[in-house]
Amino acid sequence: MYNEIILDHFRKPRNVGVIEDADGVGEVGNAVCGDMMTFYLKVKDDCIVDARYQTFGCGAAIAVSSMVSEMIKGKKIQEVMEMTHKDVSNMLGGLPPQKEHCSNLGIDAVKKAIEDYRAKKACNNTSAVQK
Amino acid sequence: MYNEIILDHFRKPRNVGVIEDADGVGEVGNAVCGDMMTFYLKVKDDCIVDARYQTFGCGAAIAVSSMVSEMIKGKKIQEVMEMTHKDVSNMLGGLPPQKEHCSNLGIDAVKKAIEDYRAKKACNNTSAVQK
Amino acid sequence: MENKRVYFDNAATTMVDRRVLEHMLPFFSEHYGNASSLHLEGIKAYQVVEWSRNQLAQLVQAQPEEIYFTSGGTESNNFAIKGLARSSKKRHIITSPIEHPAVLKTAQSLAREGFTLSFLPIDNKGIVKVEELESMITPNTLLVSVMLGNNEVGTIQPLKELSLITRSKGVLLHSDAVQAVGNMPVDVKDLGVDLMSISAHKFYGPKGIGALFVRKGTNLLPLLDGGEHEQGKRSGTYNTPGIAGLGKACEIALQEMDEFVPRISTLRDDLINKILHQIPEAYINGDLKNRLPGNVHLSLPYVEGEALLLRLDDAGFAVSTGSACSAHNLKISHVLKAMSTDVLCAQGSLRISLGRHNKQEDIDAFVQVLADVARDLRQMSPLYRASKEGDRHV
Amino acid sequence: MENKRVYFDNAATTMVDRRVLEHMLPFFSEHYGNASSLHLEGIKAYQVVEWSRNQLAQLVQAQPEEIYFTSGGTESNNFAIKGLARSSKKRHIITSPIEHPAVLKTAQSLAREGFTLSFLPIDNKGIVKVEELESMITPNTLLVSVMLGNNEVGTIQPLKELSLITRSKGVLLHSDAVQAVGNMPVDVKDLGVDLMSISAHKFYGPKGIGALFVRKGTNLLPLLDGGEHEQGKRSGTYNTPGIAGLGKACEIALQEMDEFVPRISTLRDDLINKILHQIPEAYINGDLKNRLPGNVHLSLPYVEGEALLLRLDDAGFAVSTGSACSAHNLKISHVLKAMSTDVLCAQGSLRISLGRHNKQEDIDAFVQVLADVARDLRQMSPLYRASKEGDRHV
Ligand SMILES: Cc1ncc(COP(=O)(O)O)c(C=O)c1O
Ligand SMILES: Cc1ncc(COP(=O)(O)O)c(C=O)c1O
Repeated sequence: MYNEIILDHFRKPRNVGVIEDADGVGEVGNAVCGDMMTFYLKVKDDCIVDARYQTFGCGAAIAVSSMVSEMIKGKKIQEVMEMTHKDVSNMLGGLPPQKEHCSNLGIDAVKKAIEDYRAKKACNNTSAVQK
Repeated sequence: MYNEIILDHFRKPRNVGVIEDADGVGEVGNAVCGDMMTFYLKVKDDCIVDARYQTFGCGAAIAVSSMVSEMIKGKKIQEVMEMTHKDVSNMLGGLPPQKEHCSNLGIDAVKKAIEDYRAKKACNNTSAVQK
Repeated sequence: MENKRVYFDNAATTMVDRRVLEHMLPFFSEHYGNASSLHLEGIKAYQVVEWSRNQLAQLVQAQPEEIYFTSGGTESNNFAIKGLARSSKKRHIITSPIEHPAVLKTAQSLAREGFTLSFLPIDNKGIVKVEELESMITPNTLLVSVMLGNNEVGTIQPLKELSLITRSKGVLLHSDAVQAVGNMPVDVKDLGVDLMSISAHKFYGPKGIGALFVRKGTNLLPLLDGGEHEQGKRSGTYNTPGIAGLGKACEIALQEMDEFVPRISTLRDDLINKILHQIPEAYINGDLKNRLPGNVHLSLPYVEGEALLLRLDDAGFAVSTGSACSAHNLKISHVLKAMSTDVLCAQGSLRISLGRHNKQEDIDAFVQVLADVARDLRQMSPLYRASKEGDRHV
Repeated sequence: MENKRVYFDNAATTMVDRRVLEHMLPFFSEHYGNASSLHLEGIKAYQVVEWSRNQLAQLVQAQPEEIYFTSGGTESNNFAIKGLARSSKKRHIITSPIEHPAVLKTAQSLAREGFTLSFLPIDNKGIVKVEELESMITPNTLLVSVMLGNNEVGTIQPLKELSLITRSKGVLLHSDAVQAVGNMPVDVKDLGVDLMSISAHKFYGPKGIGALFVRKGTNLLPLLDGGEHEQGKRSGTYNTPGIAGLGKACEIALQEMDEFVPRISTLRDDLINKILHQIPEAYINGDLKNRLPGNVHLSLPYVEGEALLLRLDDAGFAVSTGSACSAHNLKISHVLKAMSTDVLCAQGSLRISLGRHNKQEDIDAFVQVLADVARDLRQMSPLYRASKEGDRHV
């Protein structure tokens, strides 16, 4: 069912983990739909300097989160915001049709984490101004 | 489908043939129903001294005619008239259900031949009286 | 006794080719996984399913997604006809009177549910009258089902011409190609059929496995509901050894078609000629040209088919009576009846179906024995005597 | 990698027993005749069909005439339910929500034709509530269909108690016994079923062959119309190798039942105990006593079934996720849902089905690996982290 790229990422997922003092955290999915992903980002100069995640889900979900973590590391936030689930699926050599939705999850979680980072930054800036 | 007794009679039918100057001839069946049998009898002192037949039909029909020819040879006409198709089927060790009707044919042909013999005899007697 | 047998009943079923069996063997006790399982054992099984689907698609010039595996020709015919019937509001089916029981009885069972059946007439060579079709089609007509190669008299039906009509009328065309596929070139695109039934055991594959070709976009409901195998159209755990065997049989058939067809057709024509020359009053049923490569179907008046068969069996030749039907009590074949065959000829009919493993010497030996058996049985037939005396008993 | 595999997916399908395969082999390329043919080749084929019919009849305590061969469990279920539905005027069917899709989807397809379905409730151990049945039966009820052994959680249903009710109400009882027959003692008389589905590949026979038991006097229409095989109830050229294999599998099952059941049950209980002791928060689904000898069905909260399966596959163990269903997109098993299993448990469920070839050392090795895999996947699960923090994400 899965190609070798997917299986490799599933077997040895890269960058798994939690960043306790993350600049942005994004979570998508839930247990009912069978997939859940939490992405943790460290950002410096509009650049993603570290990315970690936790994933509950099938082989595709795990491979997607691993691949996404590699794709975004070192990238500018603007570049990442332009990435699509198709890019992820392509990098993985194609997901089985019934697993395509998993590629959405990865990119969605990262974008949520970036929004969280921006919201926090906006908030901090406001605080700074108020200070 | 057929047991060894039937197959033996089918493979080596006894008493096949025609008696040109038969005392009685009986024919049953026709080509449409797929079976046809003609029995030829020689009778002496109310006893069947020779029996021959021709048969068009399946393995069972041939085996039945062969078995009937053996069963009736040397028998009193009265005895033969009391034979039933069940006797034939029993002597053959049992016919397959869809072939049971073949055992009727054999006994029916012989009885027809006996009737023919009786009719001819009655006729000859009448002729004799008239002579 | 057995070691000197000649098998001439290849239209009933064929010997599984050794190469086919070898290809099947690993899937019994080695790669025995369920093709729907995600583990290694499952993946190995899945791969052979898709490999075989490709082989069959190539053999009949279809797309792999248009192939649905079934348990054989009977299921394929039932699946096609009932599957269409239950997915449509149209209530009229046209078929032919010379179809295999798996089509005829299926159509009749739908007739009991309220469908109307019409039968395309047959000429006395055993070929449907194409020119009658157009006027039989009504707005209520769902389907025309006409076989490709007849299983008794071996005639090949003009599917291409039929499909020109069904297409122009917007009616579906199903063909029972169980006798044809693997035994002659078959191209679903060229024939123009929308559905086509296939069975592996008729071309050196295993029994219990077949397929239905369904042209993309054709709507039909499953006959076997369940775990949603085969795009949800045919459920049931994949019979992987069977499917592997079907695939290999297709591969071999495709490779050897160019050699097989002329060789077997030549043997067939030689057998026909020898029978006509050496056996008095023998008659060949069915068109001599539009004919399955291996089919010889003859009538020997004055004798009965089963008796002939059993005598030939004793002499080491496996043949069939005219009808391969398993209903032993059905005496006269519905095919011969539809062809208006004389009753006497229909009773004494014999099907000799040649196959991959038959040789010239088998043909020669057979004609000798057949001549003897025919003489012998005629000798004891009251109908023969009657005919020689010019009598009329029939 | 392959040579160190442990196969724990015997509920999906089993390895064909070597003795079974040996019994099948001659019918491919040696005694390859059509069992309906009258010649020697046909008779040899016919004999094995009847031998196998007898073996199966003995295994389930039926009469040989009550056994109809099919292409497997899916066909048997479709044949039973559709065959009854089309032969009766009654329009109500009662089944259970934990049936195999081959029953559920069949019932649903009849519902689309106008049948009414009712579902017998299930308790949280996965057993039907017998006491509810009587009040569900109406004068319009044709059939109750409840499986014998569940294919996911392995529960054994109280058929005997159900049949007391169906009999007193004059309603027919069908049971999908595909998981049970050959793997535990099954007696149609004792159970009181009127129809029962059987599949050979679940007990070391080949795929693509099964049977339906139909109690004498029960009226049902064929699903496959055609050449009138099987008393006119199921047509199609006999799959003689498959049937031979089914027969041999029955013979072996009967001979070894007394040894098989206690041995496998002991392994099963040992595996259950080790899992419960060595893997935190693991949970066994389904009644622990009324259970198929080889079934272990567990939930591992916080992780997902497919990921578990693939990791175990990499480690050399073939298992199944909770549902053996081939619909890959169906995430939560309908069986676990009917048992009101917690969603988190349902997602991380695993079926380990033990079979004839499994050994104690396989169990011990497996528990080690399972503990590692569970720890590993939980480590990366946001749900696990959340639960340890006392958070509520679900
Ligand atoms: C023309 C034709 N259709 C259908 C069938 C049935 O195929 P199967 O025996 O695979 O069910 C046969 C042979 O039996 C056949 O010759
Ligand atoms: C309970 C149950 N019923 C029916 C089936 C279907 O049987 P088959 O795969 O032989 O069609 C299966 C297995 O797939 C099963 O486990």
